[in-house]
Amino acid sequence: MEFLELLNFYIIPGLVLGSIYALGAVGITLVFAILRYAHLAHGDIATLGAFVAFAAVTLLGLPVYAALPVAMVVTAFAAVGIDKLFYDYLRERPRIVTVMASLGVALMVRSLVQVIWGVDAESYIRGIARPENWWGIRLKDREIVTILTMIGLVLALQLFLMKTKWGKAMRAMSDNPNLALLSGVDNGKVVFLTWLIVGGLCAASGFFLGLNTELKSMMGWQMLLPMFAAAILGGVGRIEGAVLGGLIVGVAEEVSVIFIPSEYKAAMAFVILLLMLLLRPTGLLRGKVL
Amino acid sequence: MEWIGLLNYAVFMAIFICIYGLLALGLNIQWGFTGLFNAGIAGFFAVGAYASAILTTPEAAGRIGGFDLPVPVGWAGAMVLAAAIAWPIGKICLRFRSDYLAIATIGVAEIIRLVVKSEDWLTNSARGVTNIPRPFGDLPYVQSQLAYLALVGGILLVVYLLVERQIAAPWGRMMRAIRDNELAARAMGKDVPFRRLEAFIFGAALMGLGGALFAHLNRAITPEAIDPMVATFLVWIMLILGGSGNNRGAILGVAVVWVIWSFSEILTDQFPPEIAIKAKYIRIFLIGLMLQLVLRFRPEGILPEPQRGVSGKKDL
Amino acid sequence: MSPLLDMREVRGGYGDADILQGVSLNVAPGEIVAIVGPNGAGKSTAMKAIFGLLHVRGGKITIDGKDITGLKPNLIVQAGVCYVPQVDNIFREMTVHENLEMGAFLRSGDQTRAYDRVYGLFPDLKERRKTLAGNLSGGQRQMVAMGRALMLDPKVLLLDEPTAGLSPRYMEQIFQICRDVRDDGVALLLVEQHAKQALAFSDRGYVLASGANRHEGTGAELLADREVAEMFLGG
Amino acid sequence: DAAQLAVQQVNDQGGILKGEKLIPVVGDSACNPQNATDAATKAVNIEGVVAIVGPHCSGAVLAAANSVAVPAGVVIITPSGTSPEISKLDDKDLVFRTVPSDDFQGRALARTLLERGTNKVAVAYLNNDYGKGLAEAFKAEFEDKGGDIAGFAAHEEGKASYRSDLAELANGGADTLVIFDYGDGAGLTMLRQALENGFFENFVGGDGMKSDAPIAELGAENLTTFTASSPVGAKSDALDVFNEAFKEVGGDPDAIFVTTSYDAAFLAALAIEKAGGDKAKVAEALRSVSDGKGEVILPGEWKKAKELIAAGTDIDYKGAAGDHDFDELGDVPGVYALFKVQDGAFVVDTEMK
Amino acid sequence: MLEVENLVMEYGGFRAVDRCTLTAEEGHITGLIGPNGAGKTTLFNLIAGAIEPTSGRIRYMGEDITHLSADKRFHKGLVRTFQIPHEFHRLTVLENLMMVPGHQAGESLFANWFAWGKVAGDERETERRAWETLEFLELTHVADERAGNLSGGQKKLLELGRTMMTDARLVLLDEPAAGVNRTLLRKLEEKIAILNKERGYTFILIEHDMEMIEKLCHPVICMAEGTVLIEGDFQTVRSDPRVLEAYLGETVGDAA
Ligand SMILES: Nc1ncnc2c1ncn2[C@@H]1O[C@H](COP(=O)(O)OP(=O)(O)OP(=O)(O)O)[C@@H](O)[C@H]1O
Ligand SMILES: Nc1ncnc2c1ncn2[C@@H]1O[C@H](COP(=O)(O)OP(=O)(O)OP(=O)(O)O)[C@@H](O)[C@H]1O
Ligand SMILES: [Mg+2]
Ligand SMILES: [Mg+2]
Repeated sequence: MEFLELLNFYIIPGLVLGSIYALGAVGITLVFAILRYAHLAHGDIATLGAFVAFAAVTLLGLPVYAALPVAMVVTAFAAVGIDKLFYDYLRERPRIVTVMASLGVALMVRSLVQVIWGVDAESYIRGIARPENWWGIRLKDREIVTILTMIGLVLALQLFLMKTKWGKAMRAMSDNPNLALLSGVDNGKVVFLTWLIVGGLCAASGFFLGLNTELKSMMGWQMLLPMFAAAILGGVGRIEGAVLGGLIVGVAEEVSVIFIPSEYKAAMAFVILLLMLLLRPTGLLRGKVL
Repeated sequence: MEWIGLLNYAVFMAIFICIYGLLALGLNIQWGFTGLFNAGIAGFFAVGAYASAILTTPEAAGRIGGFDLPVPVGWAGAMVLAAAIAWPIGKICLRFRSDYLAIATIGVAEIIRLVVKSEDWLTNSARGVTNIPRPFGDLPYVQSQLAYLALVGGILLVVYLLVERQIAAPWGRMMRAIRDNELAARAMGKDVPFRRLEAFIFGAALMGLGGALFAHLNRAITPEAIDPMVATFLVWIMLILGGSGNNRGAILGVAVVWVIWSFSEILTDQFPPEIAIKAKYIRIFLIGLMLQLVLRFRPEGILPEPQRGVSGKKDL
Repeated sequence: MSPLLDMREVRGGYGDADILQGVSLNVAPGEIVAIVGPNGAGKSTAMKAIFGLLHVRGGKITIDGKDITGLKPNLIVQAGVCYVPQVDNIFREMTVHENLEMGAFLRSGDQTRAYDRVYGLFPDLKERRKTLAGNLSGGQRQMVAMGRALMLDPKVLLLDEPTAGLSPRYMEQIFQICRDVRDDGVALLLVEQHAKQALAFSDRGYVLASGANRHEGTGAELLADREVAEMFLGG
Repeated sequence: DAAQLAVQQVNDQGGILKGEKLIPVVGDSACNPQNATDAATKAVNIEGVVAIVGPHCSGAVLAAANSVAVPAGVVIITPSGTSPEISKLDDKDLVFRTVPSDDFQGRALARTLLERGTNKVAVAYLNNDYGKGLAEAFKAEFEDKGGDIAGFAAHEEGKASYRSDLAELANGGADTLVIFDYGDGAGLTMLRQALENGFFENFVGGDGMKSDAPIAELGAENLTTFTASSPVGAKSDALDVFNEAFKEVGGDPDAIFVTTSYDAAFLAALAIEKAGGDKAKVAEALRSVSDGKGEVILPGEWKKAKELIAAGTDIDYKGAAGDHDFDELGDVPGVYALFKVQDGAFVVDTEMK
Repeated sequence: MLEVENLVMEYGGFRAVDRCTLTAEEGHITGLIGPNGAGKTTLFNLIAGAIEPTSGRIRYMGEDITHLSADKRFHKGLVRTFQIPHEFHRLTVLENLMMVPGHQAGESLFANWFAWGKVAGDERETERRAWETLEFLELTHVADERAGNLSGGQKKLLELGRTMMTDARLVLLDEPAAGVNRTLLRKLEEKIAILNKERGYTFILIEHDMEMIEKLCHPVICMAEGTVLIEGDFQTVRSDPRVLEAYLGETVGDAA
């Protein structure tokens, strides 16, 4: 097979898909590291984000890319609200209870989307967009935007976590929650910030999935498992790990078609994951806290 | 006349409750008593359902099988195969932290689902296996339902008694000890990895049996039946609602969830058809909400785990 | 002198059971006070009670006359109390410098002076400011832990067994630092298993047992008390 | 919903039996057998229905028929369960469908393509009973008649990208892609990505692809090379009558399974009427009201039918989707047409045989 | 009875136990003292099999047990207690004791279902023994209490009680006196002595309580920084200047 073909039809789609997974996986890893549970509603909150953007496009008539920040902000506050309503009071309980609660939230958010927007496929831009040809490399604008925005958001998040006071507080909380409290960190505020960020990232990942394909009410749920695989693959709690994991899962899914029957493509994420757990349970980058 | 129908329906629901009761008991052994986060129930359910289906169906073109064996052999085969699949999975995955075990088992279940869905020679892939014999299936509808209920109910009862016996026995005490403090259990001479594997396999075998009973109830098994939502998460919801660590709670949880699910449908059926379409989603919303409410107000489940091992000699 | 930190008849515990059955103690400005007692006496619990990590069901805790009973830990830090727990007292995945930054979390403005002070007290740390705290030796970790607490320039510093798991050489060093900090005007309340050494340089001491006060007095008095020595000092 | 229209017409025109109303029971089968059996049991026992119209997915039909309808002796007429597996059921002659088996459609499509001179194609199908059934029937016939299948691959639904799948299929060198999937599901994504990347020139879909979603989402102008097969009532008066009526209540007569749903419901009503409400006779009555002998009844002609039945005259329903002369297996022969997109809607391109 | 040879335990470069060599004689109560962090508990963990050594060998009754798993060592009569009590907190006190004996019939799934009589008989015997132990430890009044609700001292007693439910030969006691109330401690000392004399248990005892060490132990080994500093009878060890400096501190001589 030609190199360009491999690049155009396997690697690039893989990277775009990987970027979408990465945005979700970063959120999952944040929740895992700071709040310490597996958040099963992640995919459906991403769906919500995608549809909020859709509403912004259709109802407010915003240009597509302008809908992204709107969706991120709205979803961020929705995530904060969900935390306040459904997770907050379970914080002292065994974690499994919160995991179950997040499953309940997943069902609720999804059915809400289905009631409001229906179950039909929708898209931000009607029609199709053919890729540009850059010296043989075929790329669409929206793909470039997807990858660049992902990189931009993750870098911004990294900078925030590394440089700002509240970013440090979040890292401290994920490192040693009790000690963070003793250092004067208000854990309520950290949780609030975490959900704000996680909600925003969720919306971005849903938005880009919708942009590159269509919006469907089940889209997020179907992304949940690859996103979890990416987070664990990269080492739980590692932002850059989640990005790396997302990209690997994305590319592996696409490239796998060359080697295995394509109906098993969906299993690729898990095969990688199981291998990873067998060989290096801590993930690619040694995980645990931020 | 109406109440006979209701009764018939109750019989059907009881059969379902018994089948899911087996799944919930299996999960209770794994999670409730041993602390193993198995999120791949659907996988073992599928293995059991298909194993029994393949063993007991008559010859069919294009796939292995046609063994046409008696149903009990099929059920035993379902348990054995589910256990056999659980063995390597447990061997590999039980060393992980509970969240990792969850993800790993989800992954395994997903791979099983894809195999079931894609392999013609094994499972007739997406079309599923039909013509599965059903015990007492030749009787008239009502009698046949009742007979199957008796059969399934009997199995559940036997399993329940076995599990209860086992939990009340030194085995259960040991498992609770392992769950409480693994390090100390090892220091007290308990082979922790082996015991965990044992519980995992035992639970998996029950899930396999549940799958088999389901396949024979429907006389057909298709890949849609092993969707994680109805075969994994639903069982988790049932167990957590009913009370993990409590076998009666587990079965009660199954009953409560099915009854609510079912009756909410009867309710939404009364809506005008335009809304009835949306009602499906509203129902799912309500199920989610109900889960939240129970978690909030009864986080230990309807029947919490009992305090076991009280000697009764306190007053001596 | 009126006490800086005052704890009166405090009762409370982790769950429903009261671990503290009425503990009273106070610390005056610029004073080192030691708490000694057997394991499980409630010494750490008493410290956690001050820091709001406990269900306090009775009694009153004040700082500078201000009631802090039942406040959240982050608010108590604002009142000028710092606490170095017995275990798990550093952020392992953050650098030494970031650990100190977390100490100064509540302070705004330029912290150069505070850093200089801490690095002055612990020259070892200055050298290793970019190292992840988790890679430090036990003694250095303890220094990071204390440094983190000192960053806030507290009025009272609570140290829970600062010498636990340390070699004697480090133990001496930590005790020396305690005296230095006291000389800087910070009041110290410390729990110690090395009770004899601790009492030797403490201004006053309390003996706790079974969640209640058993004895109190100056360090020298307690050391001289035959009963105390026999029962609690391994004498 | 078209079945709703049938119910409404029946009730408006005198109701069923002695003026009783036909009450629709909206079962929620959600495609999985657990829910399907639950809904069917409820319908049979609690609501006491004597015939079931539905469920929608073949897997659900199999479960509901096997464990509830057949043992309970209730007729089940599915308007959309197209799996060949349904024909094989040991059903005591209780399971019918108004939609032809995928087997027919796949074969018909294969023949039509070959006739049109397309003899090399790649096939992408959804990995479920629907996609697989169609794809295999298609493949068998296509190869049998000398066509060349240059790529044949299943895919899972809900993935975000199918470009590598498409690239793999395109490697076979075919310029026509046959997609057996749903137009508002993965099929849409696939069609979009194939168009955007220029993987194939021509696209052919099964009836699942004949949905509004591709037109709405991709734009009619991009679908000039897209055709989809779908069962049609052979251009008949019956179809016109139905289309008229359905448009009147705001429905889209071209949507998938609309005509079959209507026919299933209307047939069920006729059979119940004919059987006099006796559950045991419904199956027999169903065959008799549609066996091609007797006075012709068109969609909506309930009143006429009721009178004729009362008079003991033989009737024959000619439905919107076809004549519905059930064979021994309870299947109907398919009449299909190949549709293309024109002016933002599907129009018949070629009749298929 | 027990020989430890050149044992090393590294934690990411840090040697918690460093080329430690020592022996314990059958029938003796060997005292193990040393400053915090000397590696005493780590040594116990190694001997009992909770962790695997980086290098070195452990021989028990002539057999190399260095790589044996913890549960197998238990069945050879090598039992340990924990410095921080590791009770099974949701089990009752009685159950904490009853779960201890190895190879109970009721621990097999199949015996529970098919050999009910044997299981029941076994249980009666175990329960009898557990009550005996509770009486011995004066814990009968809390038999049905969840072990997690016990006081620190009671937990320590429970730790000791578990060793009595076994057919132990070598018992490793990690600071059994810490947190135990003084009057009880005196009884504890008596009990250890009785177990040693009458049941023939061999003990290794970690303690910071010098009185207890003095009363019970011969010989006494002082560890520091992962290795043995000195071994001898109590008086020799106590007056050794290195021990005074590293462990007891300068003031201890006078206060005692
Ligand atoms: N998190 C907790 N939950 C419940 N009980 C606890 C908890 N922490 C400590 N305890 C109990 O509280 C009592 C007092 O414990 P505390 O830690 O205050 O003792 P201490 O005096 O600090 O002992 P040490 O010298 O060993 O540090 C003990 O009986 C202990 O078992
Ligand atoms: N899991 C571990 N990882 C890293 N270091 C460890 C670990 N366990 C113990 N250590 C270190 O090994 C050293 C020896 O610990 P150990 O518990 O054996 O001391 P000890 O002699 O029992 O002390 P004490 O008298 O306080 O109980 C300590 O410095 C401790 O910090
Ligand atoms: Mg303490
Ligand atoms: Mg120790």
